[in-house]
Amino acid sequence: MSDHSDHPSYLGHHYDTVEQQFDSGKLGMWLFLATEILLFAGLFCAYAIYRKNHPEVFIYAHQFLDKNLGGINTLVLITSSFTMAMAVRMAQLGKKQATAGLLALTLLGGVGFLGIKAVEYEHKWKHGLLWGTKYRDQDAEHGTPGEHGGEHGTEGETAPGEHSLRLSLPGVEIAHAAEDAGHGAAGNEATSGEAAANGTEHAADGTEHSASGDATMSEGAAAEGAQMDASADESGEPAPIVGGEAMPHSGLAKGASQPQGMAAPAEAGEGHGTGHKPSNVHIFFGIYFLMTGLHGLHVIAGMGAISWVLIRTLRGDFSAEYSTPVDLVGLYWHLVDLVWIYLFPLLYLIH
Amino acid sequence: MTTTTYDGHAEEKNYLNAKPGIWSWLTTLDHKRIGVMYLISILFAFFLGGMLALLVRTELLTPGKTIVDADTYNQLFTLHGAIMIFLFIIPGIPAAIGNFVLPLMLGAKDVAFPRLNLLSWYLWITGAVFAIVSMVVGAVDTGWTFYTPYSTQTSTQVINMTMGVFILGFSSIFTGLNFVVTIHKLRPAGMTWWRMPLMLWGLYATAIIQVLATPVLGITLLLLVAERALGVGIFDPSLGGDPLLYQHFFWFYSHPAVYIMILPAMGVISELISVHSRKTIFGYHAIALSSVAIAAFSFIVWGHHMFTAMSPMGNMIFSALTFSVSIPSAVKTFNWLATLYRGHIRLNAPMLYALAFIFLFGIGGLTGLFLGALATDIHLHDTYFIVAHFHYVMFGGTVIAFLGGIHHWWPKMFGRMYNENLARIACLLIFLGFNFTFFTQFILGTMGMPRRYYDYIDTFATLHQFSTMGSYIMAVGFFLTAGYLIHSLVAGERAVENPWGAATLEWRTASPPIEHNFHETPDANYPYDYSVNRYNPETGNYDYIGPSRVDDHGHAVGFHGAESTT
Amino acid sequence: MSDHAEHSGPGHIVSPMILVGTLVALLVLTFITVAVTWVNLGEFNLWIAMIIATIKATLVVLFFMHLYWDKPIIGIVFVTSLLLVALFIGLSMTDVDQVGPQRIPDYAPAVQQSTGS
Amino acid sequence: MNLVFDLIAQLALMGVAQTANKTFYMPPQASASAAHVDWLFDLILWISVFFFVLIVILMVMFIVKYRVKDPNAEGPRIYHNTPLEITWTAIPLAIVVVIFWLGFKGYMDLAVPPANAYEIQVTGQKWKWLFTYPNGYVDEILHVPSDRPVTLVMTSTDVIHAMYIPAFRAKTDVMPGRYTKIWFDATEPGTYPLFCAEYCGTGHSAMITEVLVHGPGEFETWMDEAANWIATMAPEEAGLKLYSMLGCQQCHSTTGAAGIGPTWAGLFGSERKMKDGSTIVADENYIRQSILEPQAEIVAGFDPVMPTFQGRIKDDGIAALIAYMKSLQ
Repeated sequence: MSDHSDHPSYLGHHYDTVEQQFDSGKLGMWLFLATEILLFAGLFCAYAIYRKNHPEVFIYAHQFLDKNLGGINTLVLITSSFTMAMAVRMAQLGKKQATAGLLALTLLGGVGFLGIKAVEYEHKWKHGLLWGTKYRDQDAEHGTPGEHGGEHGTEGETAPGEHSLRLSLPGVEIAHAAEDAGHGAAGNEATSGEAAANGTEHAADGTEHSASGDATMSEGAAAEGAQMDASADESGEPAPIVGGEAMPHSGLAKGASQPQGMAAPAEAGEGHGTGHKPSNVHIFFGIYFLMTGLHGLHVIAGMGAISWVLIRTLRGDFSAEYSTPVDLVGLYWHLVDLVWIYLFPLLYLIH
Repeated sequence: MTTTTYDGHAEEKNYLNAKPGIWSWLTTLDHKRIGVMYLISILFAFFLGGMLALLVRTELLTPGKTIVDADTYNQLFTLHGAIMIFLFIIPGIPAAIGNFVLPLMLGAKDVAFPRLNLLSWYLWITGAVFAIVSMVVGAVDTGWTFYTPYSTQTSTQVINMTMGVFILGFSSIFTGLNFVVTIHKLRPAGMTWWRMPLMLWGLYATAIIQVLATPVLGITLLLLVAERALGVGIFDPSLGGDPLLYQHFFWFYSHPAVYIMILPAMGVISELISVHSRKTIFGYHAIALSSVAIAAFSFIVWGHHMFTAMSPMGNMIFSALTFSVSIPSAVKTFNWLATLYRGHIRLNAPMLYALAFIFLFGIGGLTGLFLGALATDIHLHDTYFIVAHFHYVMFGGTVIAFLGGIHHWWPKMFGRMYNENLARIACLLIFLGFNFTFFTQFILGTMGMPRRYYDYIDTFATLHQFSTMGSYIMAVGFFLTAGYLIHSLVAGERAVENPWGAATLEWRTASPPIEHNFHETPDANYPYDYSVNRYNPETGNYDYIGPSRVDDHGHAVGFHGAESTT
Repeated sequence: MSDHAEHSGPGHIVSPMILVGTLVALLVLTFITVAVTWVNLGEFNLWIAMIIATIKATLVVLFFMHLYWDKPIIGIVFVTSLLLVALFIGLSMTDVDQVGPQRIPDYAPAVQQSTGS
Repeated sequence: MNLVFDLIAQLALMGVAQTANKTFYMPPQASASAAHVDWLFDLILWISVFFFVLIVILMVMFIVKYRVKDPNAEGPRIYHNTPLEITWTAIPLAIVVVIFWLGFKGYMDLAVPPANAYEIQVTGQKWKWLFTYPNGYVDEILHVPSDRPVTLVMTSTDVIHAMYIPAFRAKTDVMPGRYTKIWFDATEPGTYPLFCAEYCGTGHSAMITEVLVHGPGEFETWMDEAANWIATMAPEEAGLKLYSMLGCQQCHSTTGAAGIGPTWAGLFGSERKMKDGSTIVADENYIRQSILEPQAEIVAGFDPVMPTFQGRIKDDGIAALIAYMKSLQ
């Protein structure tokens, strides 16, 4: 067996040299980054396809996003990416204090980013610019956003803290949504636990399990099961017209989709003073919340990893010879910034 | 340190009894123990999936209700599919056999990231718990594909099951990631990429797909759960979504996933055919490159699952690309055949499974031609022809190779020999039962019997009865296999170091191996140079006598043209 | 750079000049991205935004993540994942685009029902 | 390029032609394109059988000829044989390209409906097919003429289904939110099964109906007689058909079982206690009113959720329903 004298503590027993361990760690981390890129590829593909199918929705809806906040967020993430790169450099030179300082600066960048995101989410939540059946664009009627909240304004107490963002909806919203038994409105029975997508962060470093937090939170969704069945049958009965005139093409869908014979209400008023308001605007906000929500989860996971590395730096685990964890966490943080570099123009700067 | 004495008992501790107690197993970082833990857990999943299959086949014995009603039947075939695919066949060969064999074949002490390897097993267990809980609480009835909008509107436990599969996806990613880094960074001196056993090429190609395809399944299931729990409206048309988009997302992962299943099986078969006919593999470069070519092509063909829903342009593109995947598989089959030529073939259990693989995978591959051609696929899509095709490829391919691999490496894993005669009988039973069950389903399919039908019109009745009878024969074969394998653990004859005369590195350490694998890192030789060992009639072992021809660096040569070594 | 001497661990140390340079370039490019949107170039806006974002991304990957000094296998892994992303989006788009005419415009019954719009 | 493939196809055709046109493993060929699909299927079948038999014979020969005698003997060191490897790559490649081309050509005939095809609208829903003919008549069985190509314009109201008619070798998904087309040129009069081929829940295997191919000229006569089926059918029968067609069975049972709406068993002529306390005899006028303006009179103990059927049912329909209710005494 290779004698143990030149086998330092941080070198795994199955590695022969430090170089081999470092290269393995690097390749392993980059493979993990490849999986993250492909994870976001799914969202970018959904974005591309929905933008191709509903260009007018994207052009109309993106004005509700605050370009300035988006721009500031981009700058915040780029600078925190820079401080992270400097921290990695300092760690490689074995300068403990400088590394710890720069890591703290990077964490601050993350906090800033999430704070701005919280502001943006709260604004969207207040104006009902949400996804699926929760979309209530009442501003469209009054032209100017926000001088008075809709009849069911939410007094979401948005603790500016970056971690647990608890936005609660009052009972009235749930009751109102519940009785119009549109099938497929799966989520509106969930309890107020149905907070914005970025639930509490309990991810081990690097692997975000927060999605499984989703599962426990939406256990209540199972209760909606019974309601689902009833609505599924109710929408199942045929809507063809017996005898008399043949069914016009578009009539087929119209008839099928409004069994209760409700006449389609008049088109909502002039939208936001910016041209005709297309229908299905909720699609844009569905994609917006999914993309920025999942990215937010990754920012939180990244900050968790940086805190773990910061603690180990202060504990003196690293030296000029061994600082691989700082390097690898740095790679993860740069990837999170990389994804935002693409998200910012695609969501905020649509023409 | 005393080496293993050949009178059967080893003074030295092996990895099985090195540390006593369950806790040492549950917190082990030893790739061999993790491989054995994986083996036990996926065999439990295989047993569960098998029972569900028997229930499905029994229900189809007669038209109308035989033992269960429609809803339960839908849950049965969904769970059979989901458990067999996500819990058994995807982790299957890579995690159970791969974890055990890969570091040994590299002469290494362990995989690159041992802790990540253990985390991968615990993620499998967590995913399995989610799946089993969802089975009990309100089993999913959407089919293993969870197609929307049915999966977003049904009241069964879709969120639980999809979360389970999401977690299993991570388990698969970490195994793949571990293998890619290990093969790149932990190869011994003298083992260049072209002197690596073909089993490692198979595992390498599989690992690439596991790492690069599984994340898309992750995002697909995350979006499905977001749609169900929060009503986001990506895939459900009633919320403005597009159900065909779900199918694109799902199959972008799931077609590469079927190559995650078959590539390790091909790796095992390359080893078995060469070792048990004691002849160097024919076309080493062709087989190695075919594995990587299949991994690459697997990403561009997913559209052939949706020929009845896509546009003619999309169908044309995907039909043409699909045929590109059939070529590397055909090339491999011909190479295995050429390896048998002028070999010294031993018809023991691993070899019987390898030959059965060539037979069954041949049928599976060729029936793929009908499904790649557009005109015939329109008639055959979503019928029992498809069920027969993928069972011939997945069962006839991966499970048969898995059984061959288990028998081949059993002496090395547990230091015991299995009962050869019982093994041959069990192989025959499984082979016959399988063909009775699934060849009839080809005919059911061409006659137009759709998939996932609880009740069917009377013209299909006799074929279904024949198929169900076949599945019972197969079940008997499996119980027999389980019987003699478990019996061999307790009362099996002690295994020697190298019972088959294989030339790869894992056969140059004790059976079962010591905890850190090798006393000193062995020098790599050409994996199919059988002149490195000689048969010792007294002990029945092939003693290692060193490479016949050595180059100036002392590395074994044995591979013509590769005189220069790196 | 003098401080390279004591460094004995693996991995390349990036000189601060390169890091600061990259930071400045990223900030400038971000400004350009926003500036371009003030001019309405129709279809090209999207492509210009994507090109600038790709340039910024390459800068981050090459210098901040020091791919420039890493082993080639790392680069291959990164580029392969990008190829797969392009393949995935490209092929899905061709089909969804072809199927366009079959779609019922603005079909979302559950949403129209509950929001009455 | 096109010519070359067609040449190869003709050669292969001669080889395959003598097999019986009607095979046991294929459903009857009831449409013009079925013959081509079956021919391509047989072509691929014979190619596969040839290669498979070749492989199995070689394998068995090698096993028998090269059985182990001396455990130490090692086979000859044949590493590779480039010419052999090139041939067994090129030949499958060529065959596969031909199969793709034939498959694609056959598919284009299946996929693109001719301009003058007769159009029928189809609604697929959870576990029932509804066919709406140009004259507005709606039926659960597909009637098609045998002398003209027919196009089905299909959509679904809930989940994905798939229209599958094995006898025509035709299959297309039926999706909510989209109109998909399937076309065929039926040639053999008769009835053939019609399946749902995309899993859609509990009743997926019950979502079966029939395609009835009428002989030449018979289709028009059937159409006229079917148009006023309410008049031609016995009133009770027509009432029952309306009961299921309009979805009354969703809320009103005919067996006395409780439902969202009052049961029809023993309803006609009985005293009905209203929510506002008054009682009305359930006669023709009450039934007519509760169909056209359901909100006017609400029976005690039920919610006002019944939709109006104004404009969706005519007087003869209402009369048929009343006749059906009478038959439920």
